[in-house]
Amino acid sequence: MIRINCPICGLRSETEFTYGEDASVTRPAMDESAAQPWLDYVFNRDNPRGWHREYWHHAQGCRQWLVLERNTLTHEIGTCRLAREDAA
Amino acid sequence: MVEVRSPLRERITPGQFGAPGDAGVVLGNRTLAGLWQIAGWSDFDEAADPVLQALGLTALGSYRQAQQAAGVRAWRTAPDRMLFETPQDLTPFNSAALAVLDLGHARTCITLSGPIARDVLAQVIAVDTAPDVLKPGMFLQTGLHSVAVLVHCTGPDAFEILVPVTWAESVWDILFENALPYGIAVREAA
Amino acid sequence: MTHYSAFSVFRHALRGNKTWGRAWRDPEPKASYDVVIVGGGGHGLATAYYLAKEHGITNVAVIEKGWLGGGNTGRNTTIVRSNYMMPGNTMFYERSMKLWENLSQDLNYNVMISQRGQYNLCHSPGQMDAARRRGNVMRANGIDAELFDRAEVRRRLPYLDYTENARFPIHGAIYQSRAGTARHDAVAWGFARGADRRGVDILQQREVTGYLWEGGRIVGVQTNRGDIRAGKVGLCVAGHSGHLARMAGLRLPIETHSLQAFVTEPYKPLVDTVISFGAAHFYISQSDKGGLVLGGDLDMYNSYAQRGGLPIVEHTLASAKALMPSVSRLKLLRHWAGVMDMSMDGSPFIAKTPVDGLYLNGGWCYGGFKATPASGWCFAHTIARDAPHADNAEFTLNRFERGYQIDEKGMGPKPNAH
Amino acid sequence: MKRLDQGGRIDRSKPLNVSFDGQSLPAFAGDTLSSAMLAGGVSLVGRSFKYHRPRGVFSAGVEEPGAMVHLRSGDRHEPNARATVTEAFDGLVSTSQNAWPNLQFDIGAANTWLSPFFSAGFYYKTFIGPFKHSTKFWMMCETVIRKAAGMGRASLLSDPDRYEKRGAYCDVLVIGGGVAGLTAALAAGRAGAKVLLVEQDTALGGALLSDPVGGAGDAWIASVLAELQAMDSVRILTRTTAFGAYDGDTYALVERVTDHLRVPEDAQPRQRYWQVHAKRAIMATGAIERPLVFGGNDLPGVMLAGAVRTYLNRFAVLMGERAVVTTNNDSAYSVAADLARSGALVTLVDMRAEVAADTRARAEKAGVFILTGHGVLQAKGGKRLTSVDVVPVDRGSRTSGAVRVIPADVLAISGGWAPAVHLWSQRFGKPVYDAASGSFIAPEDPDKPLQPAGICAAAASLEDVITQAMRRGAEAARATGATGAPGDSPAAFDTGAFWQNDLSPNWAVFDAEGRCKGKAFVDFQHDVKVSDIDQAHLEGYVSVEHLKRYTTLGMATDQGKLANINALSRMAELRGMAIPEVGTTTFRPPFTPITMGALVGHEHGRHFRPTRLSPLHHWHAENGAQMTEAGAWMRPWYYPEKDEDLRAAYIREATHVRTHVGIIDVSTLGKIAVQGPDAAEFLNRVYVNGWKTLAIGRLRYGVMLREDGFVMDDGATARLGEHDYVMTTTTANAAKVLAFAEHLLQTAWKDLRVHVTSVTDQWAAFAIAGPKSRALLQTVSGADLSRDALPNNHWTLAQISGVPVRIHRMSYSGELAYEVYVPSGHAAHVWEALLSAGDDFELRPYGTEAMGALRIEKGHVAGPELDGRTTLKDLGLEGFASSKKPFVGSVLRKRPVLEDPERPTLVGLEIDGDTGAKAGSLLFAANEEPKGHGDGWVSSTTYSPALGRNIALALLKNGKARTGEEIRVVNFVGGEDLKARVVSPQFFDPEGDRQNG
Repeated sequence: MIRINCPICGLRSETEFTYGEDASVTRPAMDESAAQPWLDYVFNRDNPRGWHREYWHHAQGCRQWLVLERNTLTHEIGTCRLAREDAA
Repeated sequence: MVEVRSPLRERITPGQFGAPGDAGVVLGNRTLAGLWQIAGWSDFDEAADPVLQALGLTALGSYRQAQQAAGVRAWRTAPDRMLFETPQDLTPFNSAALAVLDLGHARTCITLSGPIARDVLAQVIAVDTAPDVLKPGMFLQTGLHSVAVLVHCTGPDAFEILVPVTWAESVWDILFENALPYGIAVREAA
Repeated sequence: MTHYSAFSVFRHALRGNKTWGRAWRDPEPKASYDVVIVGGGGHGLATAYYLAKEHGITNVAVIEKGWLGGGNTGRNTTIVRSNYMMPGNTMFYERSMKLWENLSQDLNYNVMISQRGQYNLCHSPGQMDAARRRGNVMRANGIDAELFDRAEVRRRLPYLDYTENARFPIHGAIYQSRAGTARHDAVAWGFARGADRRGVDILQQREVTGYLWEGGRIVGVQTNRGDIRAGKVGLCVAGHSGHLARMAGLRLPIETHSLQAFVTEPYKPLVDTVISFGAAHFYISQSDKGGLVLGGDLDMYNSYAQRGGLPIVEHTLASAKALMPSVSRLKLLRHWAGVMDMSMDGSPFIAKTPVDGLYLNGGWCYGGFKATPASGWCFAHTIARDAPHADNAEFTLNRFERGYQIDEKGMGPKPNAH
Repeated sequence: MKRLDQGGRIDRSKPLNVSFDGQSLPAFAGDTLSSAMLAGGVSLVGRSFKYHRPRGVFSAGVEEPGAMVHLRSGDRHEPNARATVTEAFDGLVSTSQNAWPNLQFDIGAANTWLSPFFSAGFYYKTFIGPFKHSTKFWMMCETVIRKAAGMGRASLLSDPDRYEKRGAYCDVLVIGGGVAGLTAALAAGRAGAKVLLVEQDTALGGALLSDPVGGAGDAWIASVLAELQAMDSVRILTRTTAFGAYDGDTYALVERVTDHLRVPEDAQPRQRYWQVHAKRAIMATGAIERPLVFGGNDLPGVMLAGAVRTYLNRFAVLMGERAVVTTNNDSAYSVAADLARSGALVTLVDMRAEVAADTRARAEKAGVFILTGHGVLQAKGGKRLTSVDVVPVDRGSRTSGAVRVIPADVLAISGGWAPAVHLWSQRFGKPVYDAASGSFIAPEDPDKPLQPAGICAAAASLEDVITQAMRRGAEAARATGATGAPGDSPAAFDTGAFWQNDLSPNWAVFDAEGRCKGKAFVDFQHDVKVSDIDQAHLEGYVSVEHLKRYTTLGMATDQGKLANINALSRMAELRGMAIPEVGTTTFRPPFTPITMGALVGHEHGRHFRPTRLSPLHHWHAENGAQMTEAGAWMRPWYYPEKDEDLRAAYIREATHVRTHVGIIDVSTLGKIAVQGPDAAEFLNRVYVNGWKTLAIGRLRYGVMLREDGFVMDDGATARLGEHDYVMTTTTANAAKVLAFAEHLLQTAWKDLRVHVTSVTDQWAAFAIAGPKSRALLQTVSGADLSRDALPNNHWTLAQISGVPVRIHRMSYSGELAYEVYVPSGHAAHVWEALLSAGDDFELRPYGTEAMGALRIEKGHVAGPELDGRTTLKDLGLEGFASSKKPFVGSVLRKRPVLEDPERPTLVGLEIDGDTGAKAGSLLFAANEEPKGHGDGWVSSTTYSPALGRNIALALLKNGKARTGEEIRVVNFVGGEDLKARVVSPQFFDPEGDRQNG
């Protein structure tokens, strides 16, 4: 049971959340008209063994999207912050 | 005024159910006096202020502690969102800086109380319900049978659960089912 | 090497079973091979087998980090079927089914293909329509499929929940009678023995740590126990494709996720077929030993940890009880997980990569086991001829750029939704 | 075997009615089923998996491989119940399993004579059959094999019992209630931590419960327990197994609440599944005794030494008058001494050449005859043990002298103790080999939140156990922030029991050639013998995992609890390696088999998933609607009159809409409030069409794409105010669209001042359609809804029966139509008001099937067409896409294959004949042989009442250009082959005169 420390709601079980996607890929700007940046954003992944930045949605809580650091080998949890406050 | 019909009207039969003896749990249903969401952006503090003042509140509050004023309950549900139970019409506060939304028909309130209420709650939500953790006046947003609800601890053994009306029967059934071994008194809807 | 038969078992038994030879050798590696296959699971071993058998390429090594068959080959729920609807998939999986049907004979190793059929249950008129479309595509491509209504499903599978109490009533099912199960370990061992007999070197306990390059071309692999040169290098490392591709400078449309599997205590025959629930990701069958084998949904987050999370355990068992209420009093014996290459459209890759000398077989999502023979067969063809066979022609890496998404479920580019 | 008159932890004043295979057993409160069986002289309990060998009770705990039975009957029937952990209760009925025709005369036992042919891996080498491209031969053999395999027979009846699930949160979870667990809990509790102590047994005390009653241990337990029970912060659960350690410091427990009763009463659950979130945990799970391996070591009468002692001291069952105890360590001296004191004639066969003088002296004083440097070559007997062949052995466990036959009715065996490190291994990986204790333990790592204590950490004495557990308990409490003092350790005491001292590595007895004599079992239930391991090795299955899979060793219901370490010892010998080099397998949850229903809790039957109900649900049900599932929702499918079937009903309903007026509940549509100054910009980005010019009071149909350019969803959005919009989505995609919108706003588009909130629950919605809809609505609302006052794609506020509502003018059916949005608490009131006022207009409800017929007649796409693989062009919606702005998916939708002019596109089909086509049929050119993937497929079909014929929507390659073509519609799985003509998908009123009227 992954336990996520939601900055709004506190430590909660993963069952309240929905896993979103890789947060290390950046959505191109709306006016980006070349295909490659969109292909990279939508399809291609680093898929790291180890630390991974990823989006989780607190769908059964405060409905905030979070950026969570999590280790894909050990399931260790790192920092968790609101996506809207995430600098990267 | 046309009466607001509870989504649990067909579900609730007052009486005594489950294990015999004194009821460990009292279940009931209350129609909200009115429910409003306000939402803003980076200047939410400022934008929300007139609403808070009108309702007799002073601050946005924390994400854990509910606020009370005369006839008003307030919950800070997100950095830029609050929810109020109030009979007052907040539409006039709607502006470019503050989005006001009427959710008065969107939720119904299931009341859960009694000496075993905390145990029943521990069976249906994945959050610690111990008395030293979930104290009177505190609230939380969580999933109950996969339904997003707001649980407000209103007393040492008393809780109010705000449930989306279309899911209300399922949530009621699950609470009822989980309370059976303790004996349930079901109250007339208020 | 002994030819396996009832007679050979009898003969060895009379000698106290002390005279059996090795099923495959444990050779010293050569300095160089025509083809090096990375990954000693079913797909890698099958590729080596078919390289030797179909293309006469026997100077082949299979390099395995651990013990062969120890990845997803030995962790799956052993289901074999060919009920695919999308062009690009349909004939590939049917090739696999045809290879399965003769695999024990071909390998002289009983991989226990048991065609006890598979039901995909439907729980709404819409699901029945979707099942009909799938069934029709199968039939139009010469693959067996039948559509059953509720009454027929009830007659055949009386132990499912047909009461008013069922949350998602059963409307019917699509059935493939040739589908079934195989003994997963035996598939790896059978291919290993078959490949070894044809001269392939199987090198276990050897981990690939990098590639040997010459002028932008891959000419071999570095391993933790020395370099090995190769004319061509083929990756068959589903679950870890992204990792090995990144060593070659490639970023793949793949994420790695954990998929769990479950087995109960053994019981006398109860479920004589494979049943997929249509209202949740769940399927059930019963092994020859008697354990009910259950499969569920992915743990939704990226993971390389070969162990599963509790929420999916609960979901899977709840699905089991929803489908078949009597399992409630039966006991779960063991659950485990494998790591899957989840591709962006749910379909695999069997293709040359943009890197010269490097070939990729991966992206199998949940469906790798059933594909094992055809995957090896097509990958061998692709490596040997430097061009795909018609049956794997669409399993390219550039199909996303072209827009040719082979999306059986219509879920879009969400790897955990396929 | 007999029950003693004195001693034990049973209550002789409470006899229980317990039976096995019809035989009544002399059971008392405090017994297990196995102790009652032994007290009743039952030695043969079950048959093994492969050879159907007779098996008796082998252990006294969860590791039991043989004594498995059918427990209870009817809908509470439970197969594979381990007698050793089944508490006796009044009315317990058990029967034997896996034997035919009966336990005493089991035909399957013939397998044991054929065992040379059933050697390791024989399945893989045989049954291949002579037929190419056919699996029939194997499947024929398999049918027989399947019947012979399996253990117990499962019931097909639904489980009548309740199960509960609950969460618990604590600072320190202590798993195991023996000396180590009690001590650790005491230390943590005294320090002020919130402690949960769980024990799988019925009572606390662990190994002390196997000591003679009334000893120092009992006083120790009583005093520690009294202190624990006095602490508010300590909670104790017995009959509770911690079966899994999971991520997030979550531990899964099952409490057997009422399994010790005949039936649960007063709505009590049978079992309760606990999900415990513990900041720190202590694993005080003890150890499991290792068997020794020799011929016939599976005979009934051969038993783990610790179990013999448990039956004697806890259950007052003396296993035999003539006992042989064989061991490679000191611990079995306890049982030898206790048996001798109880009057048995005891021979202790010790494989070690030397034994500590004190140990020897104490045992001899109790009357034990000791043979050192000896081992058991073979146990003999038919269905139970009669004698033991004892031989001198050398250091390598090989026979080095003559056989001595000792008559015996019980043989107690001990090969040392294997710490139960399962939970640690589940979470953190493989345990490490500890040469000192000859066992696998958790490696020392103070950072881990789960720490072993006591025998589970290979503690070598009771003092060590207590000291170590105190320290672990105190450390764990401190790590969670508790600041209190753990106080002094409870004093150690002398139990009189021997510990696993001077363990020798001998684990089996071999003849001069290094082979076991007779059938020497390593895995008892699965009948894996030493010779099977040897054969697997010969054949190259040399890794631990290969061995396990090739021989099925460790895969029985005890999951290798007894077999693993002996198998590793053999492999190490064969490979010429040390045990740690051979490695071990990873332990997987659950620790012991877990009842599946327990983990399901209340999520079964109709509560498998929550159900979403429209505010009008009960009206529909009461008015005869046939309901259907639509995702989580229930929707009215059709409202049959008299004995109408679906077809008759929807044709009538759809006809009524076209001729009069109908009403349908569309409350399930997703409704999202889109608010804020940048709302229009937001809509402009998520929809393919433009939104900047939509005026207040108007609404517009929109389509949105996924990021990869395929169509995601469609629906109408109304502008309610300067900064306020309400978006509607399809029923199926509501949650997905909302989460996607939130994601975009909180990640990529943080600069947009927009809030999105679900208002699906706030608003009920009814579509009112038909030529009389305007007149009806004007009558009930009093509003002016004339064509000029409320043109298409406009909305207005009104009142119906005292309720303020919003009326959207839009049509899905192609008729003059409106959608009425009503606050959901007033939905039933307004609906009823409409229907009663509508008598003059003959307003009738219609269901989703009729709605489908109406939309197909109009060529509107819905779920079947929006299948996640279709583009705007495919669906004829390309015209909506703006070329003046970017939107979600606008770049990737231009990829070559998505733009291919040959792609299947939406067409209408007029189907020949009376039967209609089935959705999912394939399309082929009339002169084409129907094979391959076809030219397209039928997505939606209906009988069109308006056209008086069967029609369909379909996706057809190059569809538009083929208008007028006659094509084949083939439904292979239904045996239908029809002809159809390709037409425009707008079958009915293509000009839209009716809806615009």
